[in-house]
Amino acid sequence: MYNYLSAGFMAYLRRDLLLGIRNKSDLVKPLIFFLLVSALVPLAIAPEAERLSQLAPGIIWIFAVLATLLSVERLFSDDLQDGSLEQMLMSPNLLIMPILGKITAHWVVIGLPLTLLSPVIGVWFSLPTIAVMPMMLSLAIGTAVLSLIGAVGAALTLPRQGGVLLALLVMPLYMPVLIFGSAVIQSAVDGLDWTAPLAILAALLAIAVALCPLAINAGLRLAKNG
Amino acid sequence: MNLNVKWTWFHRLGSPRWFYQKTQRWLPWLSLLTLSLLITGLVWGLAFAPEDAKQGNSFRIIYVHVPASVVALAGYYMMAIAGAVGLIWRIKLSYMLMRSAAPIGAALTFIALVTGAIWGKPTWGAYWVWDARITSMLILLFLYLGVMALRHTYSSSEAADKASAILGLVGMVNVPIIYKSVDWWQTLHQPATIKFTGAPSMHPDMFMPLLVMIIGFYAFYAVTLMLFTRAEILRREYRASWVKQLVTNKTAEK
Amino acid sequence: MAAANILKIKSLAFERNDALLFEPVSFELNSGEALHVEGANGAGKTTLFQLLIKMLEPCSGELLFRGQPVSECHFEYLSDILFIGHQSAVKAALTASENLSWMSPQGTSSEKIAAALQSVGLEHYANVPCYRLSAGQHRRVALARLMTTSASLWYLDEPFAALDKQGVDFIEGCMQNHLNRGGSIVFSSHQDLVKIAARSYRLNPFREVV
Amino acid sequence: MYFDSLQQLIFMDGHGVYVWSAFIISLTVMLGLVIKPLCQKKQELKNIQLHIKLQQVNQAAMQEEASDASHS
Repeated sequence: MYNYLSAGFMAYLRRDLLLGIRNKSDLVKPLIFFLLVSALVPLAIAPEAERLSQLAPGIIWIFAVLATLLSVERLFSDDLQDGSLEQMLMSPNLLIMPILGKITAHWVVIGLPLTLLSPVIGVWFSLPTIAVMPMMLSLAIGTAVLSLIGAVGAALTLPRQGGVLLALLVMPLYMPVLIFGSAVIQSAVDGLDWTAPLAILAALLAIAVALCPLAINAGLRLAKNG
Repeated sequence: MNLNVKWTWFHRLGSPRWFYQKTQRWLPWLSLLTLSLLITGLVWGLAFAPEDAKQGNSFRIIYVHVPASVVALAGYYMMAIAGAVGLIWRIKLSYMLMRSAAPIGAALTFIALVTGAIWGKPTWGAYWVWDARITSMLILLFLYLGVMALRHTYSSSEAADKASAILGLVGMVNVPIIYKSVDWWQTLHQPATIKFTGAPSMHPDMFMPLLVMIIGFYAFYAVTLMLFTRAEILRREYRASWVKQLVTNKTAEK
Repeated sequence: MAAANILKIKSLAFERNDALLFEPVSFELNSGEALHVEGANGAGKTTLFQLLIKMLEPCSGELLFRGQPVSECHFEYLSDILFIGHQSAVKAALTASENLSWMSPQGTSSEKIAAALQSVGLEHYANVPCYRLSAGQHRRVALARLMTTSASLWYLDEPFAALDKQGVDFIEGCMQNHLNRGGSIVFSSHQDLVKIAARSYRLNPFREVV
Repeated sequence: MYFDSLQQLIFMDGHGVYVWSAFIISLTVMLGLVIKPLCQKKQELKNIQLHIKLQQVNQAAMQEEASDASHS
């Protein structure tokens, strides 16, 4: 049984990564969005380093949330349209593993690049260097939670393909991640202990990994009824 | 499907017809109780309770704000549990209850938000302050709106019911997390401004009318939930023979 | 060889928005048999297939697989069926052979995949990404699964749609081979089949009795 | 009563506007919560009546058709 589990996970992880690499434009879009809106902030507010560094923790996290929200919409809808979702649901094994595989792939394609790109924005917003490491850690863990929760919303809104409805469903659920994610950066900037909010983020990840696949599984099975 | 035999009592409870007929009998009494509780609470709270030492008379808003918030929050759990019961035992009635609970909860949350904002003006000097309780209420409103909006995603009502139930359950796990995180976030950013008076420190003269109002709001919730569910039953069960019978009897009376 | 009972369906019914979609379905299928599900557009053929592959839950009725209720042998049932529906499940970004090996049972050798692609006439397209292929060719990639699958019960929903004469011949050949091997098929089609002897089952839309 | 006069009850030391507007808005929304399902119920009953009537008309038409067929 163990073999079956890991097989489903790896197979879907590998395929979705391959698809992500082949569709380069889809991969790059959220990242460009992330950079672009970040570049708007100094223009709209003021290019003063002090003010920007005050805003940085919150702004980086808000844009990370928006970038994942943009991309999570298509997590299952492509599969629904070409029929591979049906084949996935027909798999005799536990569906949780393929689902987790797909979400992991989504994180590798979206969350990880965002994390790696975030120091650039840190520099733009004159974020103190001591806060860069905590910021990357918080984004790495936090975007994984965002992918998981976003996938629940994507599964439930499949028949009508997300859009504003997806944002309405998912944003309130994103709130804790947003709060603790920006708190990690803020604490690091203020020279406080930032491991506590990071630990809470990790706890949220643990809860999400355990519960979200169940909801996604149930949600995907409804898509055909739509 | 093989449940029908063993669980007859349970299924009778889950029968829309049973609910429709019982509530017909309960509603007058329950409405009377609700009305008297609300009127007692209102008059007591508005005219007889003493004013708060710090906040003066504006504190009387507590008599709608707190009951509305309490019932709105409890209503979310009610809705989610009704959805879960529907998912597990496939009882249509509990889906109808879930569906009816959403607009009521949203309206109560709206009341809590508006009264909170009005209360904020004399207390903090601004209509909106990012106070922990008000922020959580705002998020709760979005959660309710999400459940209401999701329904239109599905053309089949069975799928819509199940999807709303799943979303409700996900929300139910999240509500305490959201509350705790917003609470924590507030202590981080705004140490000790005036908080809306907490119950334990309240004088009994102030607390008793609040208690009456809270009970009154629960009763009000029950009444509106029954009203909404009865309309929903008619909407969905229009094919059932007992509904047709009911309608023909009514027209005959006229 | 006594024909073993593979599938037995007892008054399977499905409700959408509290209305039955078609008259309750009952049939039996033995090994080596094919069943042709007929019915006008909108009679519910596709829904019936969705019920058979457990994508939808019936509101009443029973599904027995090798004499056992499917709810009790979920794993065995799902690992022994193959379903090809209207959608080909082909990913445009992957090549034909990548798609086919993804859809085939695990550990299918690359020779077998190449052979399957050859038999559907796609041997020159094996390493071409599928967005370069036409709709009919997408369909062929999906149908090449018939060569690599190990499932004994096939569900084919409109397998002949969007195919030319040569493609139809190929599928009929595959189906005949499968039947000869003792497999069973449930399929739907608007065309009359010449080569395959199949019982037919008529699906009637449910009319509300007033 | 806590207040000395009705006027004081309404004025509430300058907080009256807030208190009374909060209560009036709440009560309006609550009233809406009672009226809406009642209207909805009325509408549903009308719809069902229409449905029954339509069915009767259909049934009559079908019977007529059947009797026509048997006569000819």
